[in-house]
Amino acid sequence: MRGHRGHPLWLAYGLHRLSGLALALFLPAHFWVLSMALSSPERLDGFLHWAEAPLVKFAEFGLVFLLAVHAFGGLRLLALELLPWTPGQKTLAAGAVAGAVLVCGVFLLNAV
Amino acid sequence: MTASTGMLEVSVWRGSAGDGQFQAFRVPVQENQTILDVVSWIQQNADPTLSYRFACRVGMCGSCAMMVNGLPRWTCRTHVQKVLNGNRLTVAPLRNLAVIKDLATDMDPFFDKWVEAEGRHHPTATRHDPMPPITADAPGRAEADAAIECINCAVCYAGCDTVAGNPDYLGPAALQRAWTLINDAKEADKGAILTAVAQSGGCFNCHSQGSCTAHCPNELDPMRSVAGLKRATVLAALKGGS
Amino acid sequence: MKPVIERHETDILIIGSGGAGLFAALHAQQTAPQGTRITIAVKGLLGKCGCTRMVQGGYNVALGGGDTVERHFMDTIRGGKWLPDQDMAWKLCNLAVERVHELENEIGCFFDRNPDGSVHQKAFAGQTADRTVHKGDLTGIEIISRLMEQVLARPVERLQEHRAIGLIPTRDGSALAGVLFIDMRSGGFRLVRAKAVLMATGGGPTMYRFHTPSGDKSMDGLAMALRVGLCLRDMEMVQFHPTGLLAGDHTRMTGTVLEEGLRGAGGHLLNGAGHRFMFDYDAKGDRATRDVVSRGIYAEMRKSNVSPNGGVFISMAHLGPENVAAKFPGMVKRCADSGFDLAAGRVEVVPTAHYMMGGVVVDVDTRTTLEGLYVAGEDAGGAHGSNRLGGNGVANSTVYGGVAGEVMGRDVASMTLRDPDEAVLDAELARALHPLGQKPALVQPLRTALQDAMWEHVGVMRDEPGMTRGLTRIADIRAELMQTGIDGTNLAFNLTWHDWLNLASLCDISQVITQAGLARENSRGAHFREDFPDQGDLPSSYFTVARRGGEAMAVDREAVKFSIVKPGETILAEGEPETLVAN
Amino acid sequence: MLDLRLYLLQRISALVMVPLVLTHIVVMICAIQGGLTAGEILLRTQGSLFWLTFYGLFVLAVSVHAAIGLRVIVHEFTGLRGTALTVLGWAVFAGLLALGARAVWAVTL
Ligand SMILES: Cc1cc2nc3c(=O)[nH]c(=O)nc-3n(C[C@H](O)[C@H](O)[C@H](O)COP(=O)(O)OP(=O)(O)OC[C@H]3O[C@@H](n4cnc5c(N)ncnc54)[C@H](O)[C@@H]3O)c2cc1C
Ligand code: HEM
Ligand code: SF4
Ligand code: F3S
Ligand code: FES
Repeated sequence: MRGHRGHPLWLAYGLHRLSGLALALFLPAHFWVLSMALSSPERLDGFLHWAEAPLVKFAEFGLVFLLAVHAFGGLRLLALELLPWTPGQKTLAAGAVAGAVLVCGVFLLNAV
Repeated sequence: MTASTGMLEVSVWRGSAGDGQFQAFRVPVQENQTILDVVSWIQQNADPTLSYRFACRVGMCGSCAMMVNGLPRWTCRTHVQKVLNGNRLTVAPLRNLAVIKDLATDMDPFFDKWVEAEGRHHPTATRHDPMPPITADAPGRAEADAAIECINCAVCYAGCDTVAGNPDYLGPAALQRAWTLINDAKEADKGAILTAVAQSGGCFNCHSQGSCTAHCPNELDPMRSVAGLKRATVLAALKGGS
Repeated sequence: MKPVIERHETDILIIGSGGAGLFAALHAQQTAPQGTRITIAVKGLLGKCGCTRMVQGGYNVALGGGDTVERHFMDTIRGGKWLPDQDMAWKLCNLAVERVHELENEIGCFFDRNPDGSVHQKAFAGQTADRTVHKGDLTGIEIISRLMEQVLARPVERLQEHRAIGLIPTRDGSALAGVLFIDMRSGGFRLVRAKAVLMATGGGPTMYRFHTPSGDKSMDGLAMALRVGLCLRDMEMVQFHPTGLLAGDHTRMTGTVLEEGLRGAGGHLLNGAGHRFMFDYDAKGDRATRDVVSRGIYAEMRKSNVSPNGGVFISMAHLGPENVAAKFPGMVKRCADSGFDLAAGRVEVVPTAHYMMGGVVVDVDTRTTLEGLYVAGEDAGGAHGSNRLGGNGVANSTVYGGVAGEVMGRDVASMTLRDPDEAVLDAELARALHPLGQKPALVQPLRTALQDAMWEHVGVMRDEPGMTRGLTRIADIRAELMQTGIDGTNLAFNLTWHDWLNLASLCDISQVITQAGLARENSRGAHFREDFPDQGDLPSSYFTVARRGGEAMAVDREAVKFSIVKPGETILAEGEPETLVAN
Repeated sequence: MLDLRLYLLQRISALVMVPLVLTHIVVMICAIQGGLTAGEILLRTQGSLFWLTFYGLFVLAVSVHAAIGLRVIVHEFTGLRGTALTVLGWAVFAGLLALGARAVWAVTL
């Protein structure tokens, strides 16, 4: 029974939730890696070199993508909730996606 | 001109609270046939034990909503041709409400939440006072008018995944009613309403999924109303200094 | 084996949650002593069934600007062709003023306003002032939703999906002891004893092939009243609305109202050949009153000048489809949902049974001759006489529902719970269980047969041979119903059982309507006898009173008391204009 | 299961993060030009009060924000409520804060 979800606003919500969840799950890992700078900088370097590997690169891109998607989606929500409401919700949703894609695009171009 | 041009394959959910399954029926196609007509045909001709609910049959009472091909809809005003999937139809009880039997659900929680949201007028005047002069362009009037066509059919309530996940959530319809009152110049106790909708099951739980607005058969916009409540409650709290 | 009857007690019991039932609950709460238990039992969900919710046009009330209670009263009496109970009509018009203020100020309704902020009023046919207060064309939704939420928020006990099946008197028959219900959700029986009971089940002439009222209405109240020995008046007076949607006999949409405003705005009625036939019957053409237009359409139908489904067309397109869509958005959308283009095309219409003027004989305080039983709303007869003005229906149910609440609230202090006559209880139980002992068969064909019989013989136009044949057909249908069983394996939410019970009530009342129709040998308002086409002598006007004695039913005539104004006279001040409505 | 307080905290933390996230993304886009090394990172961040405040605030905001976010998701998916839910929220907050603080400590000191 997916039916009632098949519209842009729900998809925007779903994306926001998934990206938020994924970010929250990734965050401890990210922190852990960074704190290696303290205990063993070499290992951190080792990790960062793996960043050259295509798989890790993909993951990295994914993270920035998630962050961008979530941030723009969040901005969309905040605008909707806090500013006096205009009916152009779908435009906002589309704008948020466009913004996220833009950022990711730039990141991707730089990364490769 | 009741020419039937074939048969519909209709899958109807049967059972009572908790357990049940779909049962297949074949229903003759008719011109001008609504989903309610299909369900009624089954009960009147094929299986007299089928249970469902309706009253007005013209979209005014909000008793007849069901899940039709997976979407929450008023069935008395949904033309079969509009939703037909090939020649198949699936009809199930409204989502997010407990089933009494077959297609009839227990709507009490929906109305209990209406009450919990303080969804009723708190008077400023009595029957012995004149009716207040209020013009159409008075502040808030348009906003207050917007929800008046709500027939409390719970279609929005059935479409909302937040309701599904969070049984305490008051839901779009009750909150929309509260928002109407907040904008009503005649309302005496806006404070009580704001308090009611700011409680733990209140407006802050809404994730702006927008399914309420997408499915409301009267083209109302509960999502916008809930957003309005979020602003109003935050503002009131900031002013109240809490 | 006798099924278990759950026994339940309360102080004030209200049956029905339309305008009458809900107002009664609120007012009873305001006047009853502290701690009085109030219970509402209703066939559907509270506030979501019945016809008050379906009110479109609005609510009649004289709010000044030249209009007066006197003028509203005179319109009501003239519209009812001098048959109304004048004291009831007066109280209706007078109290409507306070009631509409209560709706707006205390209940929280918001009625449409003029540009200057004052309440907007319009005129239905038959009114001499702009009097009808409304909320767009969804007035009933606003009134009932607001009333419903007020009642839900108060400590009023709810028995939803409880169908009343019998009024149970005391052993000596002088007072009401309680009401027997089926708890529709479980299929079990429940006897609710109460000191005071309001019956507000709202009539509803759904025994006609085409009808407007909601599906839960099937004359249960009047049938129960008849069985307990109460008198029903004006039962021949069934109002037909001229423009019900005609979409085929397989859809529940058929019979539902297309707003009167469509004709008012200049819509044309066309017969099968596309001819504007109404001018053949009346100088006012399409804008003539409800009864005249209904008869015009019916006459065309008899001549077979009909549309594909056997009615006539309403056409709005000449007014400009965009204009029509802007002015009647609700109607246009409703038609579009069922596949018709009201704005640019033609829509098939047919006269449709709309309102029951007749009902239980009550006094102006809603009391009946049975102590402890009160009746208000469409179930009560008298206020409208032979014809109800558009806008007086919801005024009547809210005014008298409120009155009933107040009166019960006061009376209940000196009343006690009474013991039911167990014999009547057993009889009512047996009546409801009767179909379970018969061989199951389809109920719907019998309902259709009754609707056809009533439409053909006791409908828009009547005569003696027709009605006599009608009586025979009704009796045959009832006999067949008694042989028709239903599958009683599971009585929970068993709609077919309730279809059977609905039809039983409809058969009873159809017979009353027909006998009352035979008893009135003239034509007044909604009642048109082809064999007695004139209205008869006004000063010796009579109303019909039906009563059941044993198995037989008798209809008598009783003289109308002109307690306030005599035919040909007026209570308007001298020099008051005939009408205030600009034409 | 959001009341006014949690709702506000989540929104405020989100607003705080907006400039932080954007800056962070821009910095990362620049930084990955030509590969990333620990040395590079540390060169930029170590001993910088600015980056200490920047990432310190970021960690605080994200801990609050994500803890509330997870709390909502867990409630809606598992129906967990009451004390258990509160404990979970605080645990997530404390865990993230601790891990985050260690990371900030590591790169800025
Ligand atoms: C389509 C339509 C449009 C109308 N438009 C107007 C208008 O514009 N202006 C106007 O003045 N009037 C209008 N009327 C008439 C008006 O709606 C009614 O006269 C009035 O609302 C009746 O109110 P009531 O409370 O008596 O009955 P209802 O509102 O019909 O309520 C009856 C209640 O009794 C319950 N009930 C029935 N049987 C049982 C039982 N056996 N046991 C328990 N409960 C039972 C029903 O479920 C319902 O809750 C319209 C009617 C219709 C059908
Ligand atoms: C600019 C940065 C961010 C903004 C504007 C933002 C905004 C928001 C908003 C408004 C919500 C509420 C959503 C709702 O109630 O439906 C939310 C939820 C959430 N956020 Fe963020 N956020 C940001 C960064 C982050 C980060 C970095 C994380 C990583 C941990 C995160 C994790 C979450 C989670 C887990 C949720 C819950 C999701 C849900 O309830 O659907 N957010 N965010
Ligand atoms: S808002 Fe719309 S969908 Fe929700 S109850 Fe009201 S009419 Fe139904
Ligand atoms: S679908 Fe539910 S989440 Fe909010 S916007 Fe509507 S109430
Ligand atoms: S039956 Fe009343 S809304 Fe469908």
